[in-house]
Amino acid sequence: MDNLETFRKETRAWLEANCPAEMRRPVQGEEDACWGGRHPVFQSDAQRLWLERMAEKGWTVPEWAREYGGGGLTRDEAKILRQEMRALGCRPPLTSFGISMLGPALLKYGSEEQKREHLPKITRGEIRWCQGYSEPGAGSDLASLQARAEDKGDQFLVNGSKIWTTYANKADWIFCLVRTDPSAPKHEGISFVLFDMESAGVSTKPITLISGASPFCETFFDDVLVPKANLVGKLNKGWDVAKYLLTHERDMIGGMGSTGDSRSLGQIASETVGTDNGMLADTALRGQIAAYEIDALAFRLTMERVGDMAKVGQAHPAVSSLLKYYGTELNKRRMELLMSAGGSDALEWEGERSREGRTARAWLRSKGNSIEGGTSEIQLNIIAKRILSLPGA
Amino acid sequence: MDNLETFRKETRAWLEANCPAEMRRPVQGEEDACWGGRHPVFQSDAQRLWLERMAEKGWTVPEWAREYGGGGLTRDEAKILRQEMRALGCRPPLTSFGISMLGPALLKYGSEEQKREHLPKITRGEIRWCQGYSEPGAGSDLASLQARAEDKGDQFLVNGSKIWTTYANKADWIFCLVRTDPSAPKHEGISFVLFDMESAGVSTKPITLISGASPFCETFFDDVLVPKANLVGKLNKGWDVAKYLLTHERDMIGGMGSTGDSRSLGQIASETVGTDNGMLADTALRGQIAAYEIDALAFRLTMERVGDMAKVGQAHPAVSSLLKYYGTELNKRRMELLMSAGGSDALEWEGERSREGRTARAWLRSKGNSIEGGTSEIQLNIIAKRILSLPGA
Amino acid sequence: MALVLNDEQTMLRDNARGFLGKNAPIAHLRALRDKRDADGFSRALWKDFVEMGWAGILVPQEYGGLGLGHVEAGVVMEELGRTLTPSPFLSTAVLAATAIARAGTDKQKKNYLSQIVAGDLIATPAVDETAKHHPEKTAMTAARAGNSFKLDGAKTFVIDGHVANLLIVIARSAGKPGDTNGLTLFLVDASATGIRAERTPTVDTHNAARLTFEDVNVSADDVLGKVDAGWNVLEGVLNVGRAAVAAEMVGAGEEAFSRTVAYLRERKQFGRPIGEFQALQHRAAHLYCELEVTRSAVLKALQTLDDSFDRAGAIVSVAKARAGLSATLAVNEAVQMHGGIGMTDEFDIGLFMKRVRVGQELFGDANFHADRLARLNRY
Amino acid sequence: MALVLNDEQTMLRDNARGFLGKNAPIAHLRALRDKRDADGFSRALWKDFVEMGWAGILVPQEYGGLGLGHVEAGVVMEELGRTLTPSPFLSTAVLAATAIARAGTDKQKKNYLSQIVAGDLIATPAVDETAKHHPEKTAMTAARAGNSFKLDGAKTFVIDGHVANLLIVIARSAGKPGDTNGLTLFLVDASATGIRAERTPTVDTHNAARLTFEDVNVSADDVLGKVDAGWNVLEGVLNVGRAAVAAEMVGAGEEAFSRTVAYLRERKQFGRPIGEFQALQHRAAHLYCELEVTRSAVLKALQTLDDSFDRAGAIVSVAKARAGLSATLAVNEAVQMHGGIGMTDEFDIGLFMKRVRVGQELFGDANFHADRLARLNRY
Repeated sequence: MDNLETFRKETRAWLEANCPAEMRRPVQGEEDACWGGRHPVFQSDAQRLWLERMAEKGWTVPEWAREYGGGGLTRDEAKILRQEMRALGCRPPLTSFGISMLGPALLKYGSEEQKREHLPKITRGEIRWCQGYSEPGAGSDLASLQARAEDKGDQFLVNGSKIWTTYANKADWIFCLVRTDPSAPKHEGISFVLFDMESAGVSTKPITLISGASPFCETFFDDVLVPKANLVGKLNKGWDVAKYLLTHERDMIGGMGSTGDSRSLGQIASETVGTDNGMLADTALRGQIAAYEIDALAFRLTMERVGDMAKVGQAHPAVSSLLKYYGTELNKRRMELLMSAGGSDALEWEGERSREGRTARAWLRSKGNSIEGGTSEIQLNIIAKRILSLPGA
Repeated sequence: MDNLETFRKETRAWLEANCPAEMRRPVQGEEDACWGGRHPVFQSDAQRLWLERMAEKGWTVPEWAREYGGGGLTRDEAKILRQEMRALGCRPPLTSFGISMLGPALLKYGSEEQKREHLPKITRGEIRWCQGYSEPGAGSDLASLQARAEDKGDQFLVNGSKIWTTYANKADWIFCLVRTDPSAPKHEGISFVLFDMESAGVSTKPITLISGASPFCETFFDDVLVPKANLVGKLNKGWDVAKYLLTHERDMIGGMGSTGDSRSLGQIASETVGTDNGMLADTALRGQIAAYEIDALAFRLTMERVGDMAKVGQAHPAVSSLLKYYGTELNKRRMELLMSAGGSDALEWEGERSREGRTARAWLRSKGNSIEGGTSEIQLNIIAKRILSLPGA
Repeated sequence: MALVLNDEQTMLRDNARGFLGKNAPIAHLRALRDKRDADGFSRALWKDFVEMGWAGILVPQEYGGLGLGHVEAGVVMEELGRTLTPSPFLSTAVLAATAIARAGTDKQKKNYLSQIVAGDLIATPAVDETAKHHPEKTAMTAARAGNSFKLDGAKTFVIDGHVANLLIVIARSAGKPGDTNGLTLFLVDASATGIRAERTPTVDTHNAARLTFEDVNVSADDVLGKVDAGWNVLEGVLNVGRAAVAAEMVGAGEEAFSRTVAYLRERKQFGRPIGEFQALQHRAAHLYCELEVTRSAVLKALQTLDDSFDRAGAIVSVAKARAGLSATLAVNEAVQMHGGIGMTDEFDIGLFMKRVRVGQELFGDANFHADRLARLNRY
Repeated sequence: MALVLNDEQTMLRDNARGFLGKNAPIAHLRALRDKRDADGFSRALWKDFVEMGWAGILVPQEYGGLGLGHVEAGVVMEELGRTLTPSPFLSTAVLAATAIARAGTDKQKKNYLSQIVAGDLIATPAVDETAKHHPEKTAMTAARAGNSFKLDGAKTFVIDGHVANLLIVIARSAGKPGDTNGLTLFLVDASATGIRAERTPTVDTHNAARLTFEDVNVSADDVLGKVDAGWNVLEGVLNVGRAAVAAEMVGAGEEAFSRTVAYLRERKQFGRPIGEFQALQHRAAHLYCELEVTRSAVLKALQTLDDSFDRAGAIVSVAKARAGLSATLAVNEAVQMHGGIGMTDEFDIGLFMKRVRVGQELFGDANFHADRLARLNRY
């Protein structure tokens, strides 16, 4: 424990010395985060500096091995780093699907060459990744995907299209599910490949959401040549990689949903609705907010408990479906309550007063949480079958 | 309209003159109702008198034809009678599955002889009927019933058992679904027969419910001989009769749920929970009660609207599933709120103070509403398929 | 009265549905939005409404209107809900016409109602001052100054407030915020000195504005109803608005639902239509029930406004609360069941979600009306 | 502290589950009910509990107890919830032991705690006076009379009140109902003159009583804690009881759930197990999530009572509210999914519904705790 206490002190001191003041404020939405990439857009010098300093220590991904650009920290050390960053209010230096999604898949299924090639660039934010999973005809039934990769000797010839590729228009590389054996049963003819978005034949088209934002694209592949060295895992075994990766995605979406407003719902509503004798003037809303806060605290504790169970090997492998389902449904409830608390002010869509309709847009965006990364219905199916062992149907 | 106004005046005068004072108080549970039968149990002379007077006018079943013992009233007259009875607080003179279930089936599917034989006795409360539908192995999947009736010339030989036969131990006759063609597809080998519960080979065994009451029985048939004249409708076409009858049952259960307490939930809770500035002291409960009362009023209006639509031929034939589903779920919600409002007092199970645990027992009893007469799940299946035309599964 | 539409009402509904489906489908709303139309509605379309008599649907025949009832106004609102059509129908034909017809002097009626019927006047009530609907908390002052009043304060969420010619302003001539006594309604020319209007683009691309009043002079002749006794008139007008918005939400909710059911039948996943999945079937069936139960309450509320206007408070609250909740359920289920495509701007379903959110808030949300019902029932 | 049971706690759980499954399964409750047992619990079984040390689970070792924590007490409560076993564990080992251990003088502790550990004393707090839990509204008076107090008033819903030897009575020595100041706790011999106990058979066949106090004399030596300052002690004791009952409901809810899931796998309708029907699958999966999320809150509440007792209020309310709601959902779904058989007395599932209803009400229902949380968070 002494070593850890020393680590904690040193970490705190380093963070205090190296984290710029601007990077100690909450991130205001996805636009305000640091995404890195070949053509990075930094919102400020502080943002660039913070990324560089953290990347140098490998602390953009503290638990990855140093040889792959990570910090080489133990789990306990990484936890201390997170705690200290939280205590100081430090932002994550880098928001990256390379870290949260591709990395874990490469570590488990990638070849040594692939890890050495891709992981360090991810940790330094040099390559921005996107994910090519869904297709227009294959939503919840992901495995029915049709984008195909034909064997052309050293290369695959990729044709087809993807949808819901997050920031494909800003990404440098894509990790992608393609059908390599059209004659096999649907789960058994899929492979997991990586390729450069600058390859000839790749094009993207942003999709505008009901919130007005365009974080997703349709992505088209027209005779794209992909070196076979970019196949991750075994040919036709991409579904295993996909499943593994979806679990990571679920954890991430389940835990999301910040509007960058650190006030509790009760506080926010007190300001908009007013109070009588210290109690929220709208008593029904008060009850709904309290019920929400009860569930939200219990859910945070559940994330903590699942983590603790994982450490002692007690967590069910499908528990990420619980987190994804419950977390996203909770977040939608929170946004509904925020809209109720905000009343007509929260309905505004433009203008400075409403910060360009921030509440309304976040509310609308939250509706997608229970769709993306496997719908709530898919998560419930998984829980019913894998955890409760209910008979198939 | 003049005729109707005359009818209203005469009806009111007759009710005022003929309905005993004791029969103008709400019925206190099923035990307190008048069920008639070969061995009738009257709670009071007033109850007997009220039945006799109403039966004489045919007003136990006002809309049935006079030749079958009914009142021969038009729909408008019957409505006026109901209104005037409600205005005076008159109890129904007779509670009878003969009226609410068998009667409509006989009127639609019975032979003239069957109608003349059975309907007048129903209207006068002389024969008490029970229903033999469910079987232990066939719950929601009613059509998989196994009780069989073998052809023995002039008679059927009935063997098997039924469950959930309401008051079978007190009934004189049963209307019953039996399998007459075991080789046909399950819906096509069923017949609808009537027989006397005093027939040799019939025995019953009451089932105690979680509420402590025993309104249902298991009923066993051991080589029971049933004259073929007692077949209603065509041989092997009993499923049509059953479906028709289930619709009636649904309407009845959907509309039920009185605890004999005419106070609104809000009034009851005000008395138990207390008020602050005229508002219920438990603000969350107040919101829940108001939400319930909103839904309950809207539901009552829906029953009214469905009736009005039926008159002009606009009601969907499967709308009884809506009423059954929504009404029973609402009633369960009401009972939960009543328990909340009652607090620890409502948890008492015996003794005078709680009137032998009336609230708790009614609450427990309400849980069966969404199971009996076709579960809520079955009603939702019916709505999905027959009203929304969603594809089969 | 039977809880079904009569033949004339059914015909009105069919005509409205036909007309709006042809002339103002959802593409109409999109076009206004995408060109950032300055009015936010089509004056040409409004002219068509006027020609069909809709602007005067609630105006008595003696003032040139159709003299129809709230059920008929609700029929039109419901169809406007199906197509999400923006128009001054709610503000002018429903709310302002009711206020003036019920509380105006003969002179006021002759003047304003005839202009409304002719389509020459867009009029709207200005009620809310805070983000949540609390009409009794009105704080805007109406100070007497000789034979006139001076209005000072601010209003928010004023429907069509940026294009209205006439404002029906509720202001406090006596008492303090929270009192229902001491409120007065004023007919105010929107171009009067001291009024500033700021259009507030809302999530649903319908139209509202914030208004500020600074030393606005109003003649005593322009008091609508009696001084200090505006509350009852206001409550009546608000009840009419609540029932009308409830009808609109019935339309929007049912349209979203029927599109969803159609999608459930069509969309295939795992080799079969998703409508075969029982979990979705049950949710759809439940939603169907909720919408049907709501329809009963809304129809009853509209009928009660026609039959016994002053006793409509409770049923209107039931209708508005249920319409808000069940339409919200309908649009939430609609987006979820449509999956990713439901989240795209290109697809219409999200527009229903946006409009319903606004309808839910207008003139009191479900919590407001539950509270109101509890008060009316003394608990 | 990690949100998992440690090895000792896991062993305790396994032992408790084994013991209760063998010695006090649901048939045990049925037998007590069906013979209308005068105590309502088995003294022989309680003796077994005492021998295993459970009566002293929370009693410090210096007074002969096991000196374990609330997590351990919760582990036992959860297992008691699975088997619905009635016993004085909650009243005596959890509530009374906590009250005396935390507020008693050394003499009081030596006297009473050793008797509790030895199984010689059944003790229980007497708090509620109205049908809903509102401890601050305590009206029972404790009037000073020389060196003693006279208690007058009535208590209701007193757990094991018909068999208790010692009552821990909260009464008002100053102030008026609603004040948290002016409350005092008294250790009162249940056989004292002026006390009448009426056993109140409840829906769950567990044990409670109504007590009336008429001129009951209590010596100043039998004040527990400080005069007029009993509120904080009471709140602590109630929090312990709330968390313990929450743990019991976790047990009852999960047992009802696991029986339901087993039934879904077995019961066939329409030619297949009903667990194949997706609507039921989704409801079961949702319920699973609710129960898991509740378990996290309940474990955290118990840990917080062990770690930082005085700061446990909020998490205890979260745990109690969630346990009540999710166990209620579990038993409602259990009965519905079992269909007709679930409604029969012969089948066990209804007994879970009954016990959970009582647990939901004990020491404040979900609404009470939501209100409490809102107050703690100042809204």
